[in-house]
Amino acid sequence: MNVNLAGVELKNPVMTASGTFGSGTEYSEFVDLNKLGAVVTKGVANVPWPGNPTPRVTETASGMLNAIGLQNPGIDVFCERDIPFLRKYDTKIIVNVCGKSTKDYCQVVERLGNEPVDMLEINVSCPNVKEGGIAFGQNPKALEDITKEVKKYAKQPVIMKLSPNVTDITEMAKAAEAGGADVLSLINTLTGMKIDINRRTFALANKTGGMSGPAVKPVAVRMVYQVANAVSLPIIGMGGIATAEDALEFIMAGATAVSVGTANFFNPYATEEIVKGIQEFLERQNVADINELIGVVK
Amino acid sequence: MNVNLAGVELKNPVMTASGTFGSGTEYSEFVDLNKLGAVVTKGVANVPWPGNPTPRVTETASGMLNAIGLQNPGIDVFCERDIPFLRKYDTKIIVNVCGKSTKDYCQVVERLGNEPVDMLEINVSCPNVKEGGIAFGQNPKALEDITKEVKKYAKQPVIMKLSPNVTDITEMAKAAEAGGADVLSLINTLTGMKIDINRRTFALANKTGGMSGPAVKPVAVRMVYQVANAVSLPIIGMGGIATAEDALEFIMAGATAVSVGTANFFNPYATEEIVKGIQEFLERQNVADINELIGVVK
Amino acid sequence: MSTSEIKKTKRSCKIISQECIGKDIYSMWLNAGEIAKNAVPGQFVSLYSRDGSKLLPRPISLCEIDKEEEKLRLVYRVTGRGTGTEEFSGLHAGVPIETLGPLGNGFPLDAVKGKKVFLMGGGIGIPPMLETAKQLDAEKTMVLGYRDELFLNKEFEAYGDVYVATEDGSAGTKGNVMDAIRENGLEADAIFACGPAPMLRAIKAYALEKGIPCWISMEERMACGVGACLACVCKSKDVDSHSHVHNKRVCKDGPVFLSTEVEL
Amino acid sequence: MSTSEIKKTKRSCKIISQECIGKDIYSMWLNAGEIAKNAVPGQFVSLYSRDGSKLLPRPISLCEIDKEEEKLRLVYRVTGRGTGTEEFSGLHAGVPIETLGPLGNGFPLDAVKGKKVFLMGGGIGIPPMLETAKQLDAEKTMVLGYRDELFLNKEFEAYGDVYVATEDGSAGTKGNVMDAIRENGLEADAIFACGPAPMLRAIKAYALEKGIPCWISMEERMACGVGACLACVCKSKDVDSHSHVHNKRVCKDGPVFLSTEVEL
Ligand SMILES: Cc1cc2nc3c(=O)[nH]c(=O)nc-3n(C[C@H](O)[C@H](O)[C@H](O)COP(=O)(O)OP(=O)(O)OC[C@H]3O[C@@H](n4cnc5c(N)ncnc54)[C@H](O)[C@@H]3O)c2cc1C
Ligand SMILES: Cc1cc2nc3c(=O)[nH]c(=O)nc-3n(C[C@H](O)[C@H](O)[C@H](O)COP(=O)(O)OP(=O)(O)OC[C@H]3O[C@@H](n4cnc5c(N)ncnc54)[C@H](O)[C@@H]3O)c2cc1C
Ligand SMILES: Cc1cc2nc3c(=O)[nH]c(=O)nc-3n(C[C@H](O)[C@H](O)[C@H](O)COP(=O)(O)O)c2cc1C
Ligand SMILES: Cc1cc2nc3c(=O)[nH]c(=O)nc-3n(C[C@H](O)[C@H](O)[C@H](O)COP(=O)(O)O)c2cc1C
Ligand code: FES
Ligand code: FES
Repeated sequence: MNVNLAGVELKNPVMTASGTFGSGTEYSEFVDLNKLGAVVTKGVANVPWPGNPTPRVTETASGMLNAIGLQNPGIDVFCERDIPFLRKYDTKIIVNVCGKSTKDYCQVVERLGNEPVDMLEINVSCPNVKEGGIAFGQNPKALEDITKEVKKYAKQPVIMKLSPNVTDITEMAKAAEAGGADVLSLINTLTGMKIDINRRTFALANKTGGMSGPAVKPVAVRMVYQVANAVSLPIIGMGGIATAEDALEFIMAGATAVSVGTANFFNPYATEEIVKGIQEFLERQNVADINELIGVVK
Repeated sequence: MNVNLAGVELKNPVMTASGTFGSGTEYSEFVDLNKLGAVVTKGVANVPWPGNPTPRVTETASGMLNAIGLQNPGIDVFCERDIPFLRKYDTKIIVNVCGKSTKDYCQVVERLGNEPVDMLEINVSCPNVKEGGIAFGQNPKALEDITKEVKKYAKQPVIMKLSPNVTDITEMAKAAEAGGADVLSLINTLTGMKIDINRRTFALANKTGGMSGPAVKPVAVRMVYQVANAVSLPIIGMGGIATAEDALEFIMAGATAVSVGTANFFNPYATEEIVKGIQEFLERQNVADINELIGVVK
Repeated sequence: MSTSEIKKTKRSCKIISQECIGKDIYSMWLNAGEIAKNAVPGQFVSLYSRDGSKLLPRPISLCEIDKEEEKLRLVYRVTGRGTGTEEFSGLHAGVPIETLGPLGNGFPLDAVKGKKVFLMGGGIGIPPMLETAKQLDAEKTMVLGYRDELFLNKEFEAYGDVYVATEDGSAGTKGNVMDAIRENGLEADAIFACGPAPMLRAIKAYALEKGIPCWISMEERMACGVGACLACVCKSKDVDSHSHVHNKRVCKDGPVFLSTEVEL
Repeated sequence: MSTSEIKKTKRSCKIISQECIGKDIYSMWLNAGEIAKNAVPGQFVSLYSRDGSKLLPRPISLCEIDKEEEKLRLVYRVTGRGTGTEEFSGLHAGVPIETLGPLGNGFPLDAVKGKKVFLMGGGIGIPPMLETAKQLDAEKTMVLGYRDELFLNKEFEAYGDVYVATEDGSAGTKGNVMDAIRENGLEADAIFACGPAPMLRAIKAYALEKGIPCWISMEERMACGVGACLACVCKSKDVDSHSHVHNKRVCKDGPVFLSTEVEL
């Protein structure tokens, strides 16, 4: 089940999606983190962020909207508390990084250079914060530039996380590749809105939020397929994965690894079950190496 | 319940979404077309189009993908058969127009100038055909140009139908406004893909398809809200509307009218029920005029 | 019979009984009101899931029609875990199920009246042949093809000779329905058939060779089920009535077509 | 009690009984196994819909805990048509329901042991006070606020004096729980309360004025229910343990907070 992401060997392709799994503490009551390919942490910034006002989440058909607003304790607490916690497990650590300016991102990336983390995932696609985030993720030039800057400071391989809220995802993927990204991850959330007609107001305090969950899976699979056929970087696919079958869809579309996000909320055992389900599929179909399935559907 | 779209007075804001209701014949067994604000027909081209190979549809979580490929009988049969059928009813007729080139569109639009139809909806956002369609709908300049051309030939008010597969929907809306559009309709389908992992192939013969149904509603409401706050044209909102509550969400976000698409497939009575449900909501909340609710949530 | 005369309805139908009659094969009787009253053999209904994440219809052929008691019998296969059909199989008597119908055209019973007719069914294509056998006034020979386990075959015996083929040879002829015809030297003046595409292809070729008319019931993915969305088309020799482009709609112009009229 | 000692599980729990005990108010007993064994008063569980289109948890407080028989009682309100709670109310005994728990911290029973304590509940905030009343070793006075129709009030009588307020004046004091306290001249050394935000706000002010400690159970929209997603935060006086930004998580750091510790 091993897969390789820019030189980092994962024991299997199943990871957690940033922001849905904290730094693993809470879900370690439900799943054995040793069984996961990697844990991707909630986005961390150079300083603590308080996030958005509540309500921060709302349910939609087969999905949800969130506008957490990247609440996080800042890189200091993170390095002191969360990295040592995760290092106790035999899994890869991928730190998701957020910021309001290129400088913010680079500061966190530089600081993590001395920490025992395996990869960095740069979130330039969060639709829920005013500054930074998605501004970098919707303009190819800006994306290429920030990728270049981050790469200057990064000691670990860099994953650029792409926003689906774009006209042409391949253009963004190519920009990240040109900037020197080692891996691409997609999709972040689709921007959505819900209105409470009885109270005549927005369901979320932030008005808009990011849509995730099974509802978005077809958009995510399409984008992974497009990107896999446009660039030569490895891809981490995500968006609505809840079962091993979902994960295999992304892999066959071209993803080397997959992240499980919203599914944790309705099935805290999801990640481990997906690892097991992929294993069973490989056995049933006599596939010796999961790498044979990556991008097999053309 | 009357609403006004560029001078055309609808008895209520509920219309059908193009391509989901044929030209009304089939669903007239279930709903009284006289009760609808308007019937929007399946896209019609200058000549018959055979559409895409099957499978053309597949189910997704709270949604579906379609790649019909704009099969249609061409404008001649349409004018002979479908317009006279619809004219028997006391409802507005909106003809959805598709084409492969600007010339194609203009030919159909010109031809319809002499027909008893009330409005034209220009589909520049179909993701399921190689030429035309979405090419016009993802580039503001191309959209402005085709809008201008179409307006030269149009005798009826022109609705430009926008694609959600763009980075900035307001930019597209402004381009259509600059080109002289009278009304905007949104959203068309989100491009998606589904893979059959057991057969290792695409679920649709066309590989990708357009996603519709309740799953896409949050994206659609968000875009309607953004466009309503960016241009001064009336908006026809659609994307996942299945109940009166859904329709009211779009109206409160800024839509003057709404279209019901995929819901017809799981509830052939949907359109009429939604008209009734809106009426009941207005009574319950003592709203004298539905126009008071348009864009009421800011 | 013209399909436009048949009034379609969507309604909630109470399940009268639900029975497992083979591996993953279920037989369900529904209280279907006017849907049953208007139905003819070869037509189908669309069943809808109670799960809000599953929107599209599950088309299921009518296996038996009881017009007097306004009941319908459906026999269906559970296709996998987490599917709509799995959900249906778990519903007990008394539970309502959303049903749209009757849909499609049905077999042209009058066209073969009094003739020697093969009623051929393969796998889950067998159920619609039962009501057809009941209503068809002709000299009927049933040829039923299974993978292994038999179902419904006994119920056909009241209407004529029944020949069975199984892929694993566990009953009747080892092989498919065509093998059963050859092995038993069967002959007919016309054919009604329903089953998987390869079987229908073989039957179409056989009918052509013998110069006999053959009607087949086709399958395609559907969305509306009533002819509006153009999802379920098949290639046809003649131009279709809707788009004039040789694309007949399985849900409305079919599911039963003259075999020479459609591409398989 | 430290929440990290409490082992959480998600499992399918069979419904033992389901009863309507007031307009839109249902009482349900679940066979909850280790969830019941590990639970304390003031904690909650997350219930999950069987409908694949409804993903998020419905947090419901524990109304009664039977550790021996591993049963939980939940009392909940159906909030509208097509909701998850409406679905739950239609499930019969024997049907399984996906349940995650026990979640949250619970009321600090030891902190008020032996004192004079108000147990105050408003509307659908009343249920969690029942198990609290059962387990709290103190001199308890129950003050329960309703819109109109009463429910559960009789069940509290075994544990102390019960005062009732109704908005429409149909029973007890006309008004809210604060009016009931004033009208009856009630006094206490500490408060445990659960109910709508305006009620909690009034109780917090009253406690401050009287200089008595007051714990309140808060509500917020949730996604994970276990502290991972940061959806359900409330503003807190102290920095929170997770992000150090004065945002305590209702699902993990709460739902019970010292009233002076949180903004309302
Ligand atoms: C006219 C017609 C008559 C039929 N009659 C019968 C019958 O009598 N008994 C029976 O067991 N089956 C019958 N089928 C096949 C039956 O419709 C499918 O097996 C069923 O829809 C699968 O649904 P699911 O929930 O099990 O699968 P899922 O995989 O959950 O289905 C997902 C979607 O794909 C569609 N789909 C999947 N397989 C098929 C298929 N083979 N044909 C059309 N749509 C499909 C479903 O309708 C649904 O919209 C018939 C099909 C057609 C077109
Ligand atoms: C800690 C806690 C304990 C609770 N205890 C009880 C109880 O014992 N009895 C009871 O009847 N209710 C209780 N509630 C409120 C209950 O969770 C909501 O009424 C319920 O989730 C509404 O779900 P629905 O399916 O009816 O509504 P829907 O509108 O279908 O819900 C949609 C989504 O919004 C969420 N939601 C809606 N209203 C609320 C709300 N008031 N609080 C939190 N989430 C909400 C739902 O959980 C769901 O995720 C409690 C809430 C919390 C936070
Ligand atoms: C509550 C929540 C919080 C999230 N926070 C982050 C984040 O901090 N950084 C990030 O890059 N993505 C974040 N995401 C996006 C997810 O990592 C993922 O890209 C998206 O949810 C799609 O996957 P899913 O459908 O499996 O959830 C968040 C998503 C959710 C639902
Ligand atoms: C089967 C199908 C066919 C469609 N055909 C057309 C079309 O011909 N022209 C067009 O402009 N939109 C077409 N659409 C898009 C719908 O009009 C509508 O924009 C979209 O489906 C979103 O609405 P819904 O979620 O209510 O279906 C089609 C959609 C479906 C599902
Ligand atoms: S399913 Fe819509 S036309 Fe047949
Ligand atoms: S609901 Fe996720 S932290 Fe509370």
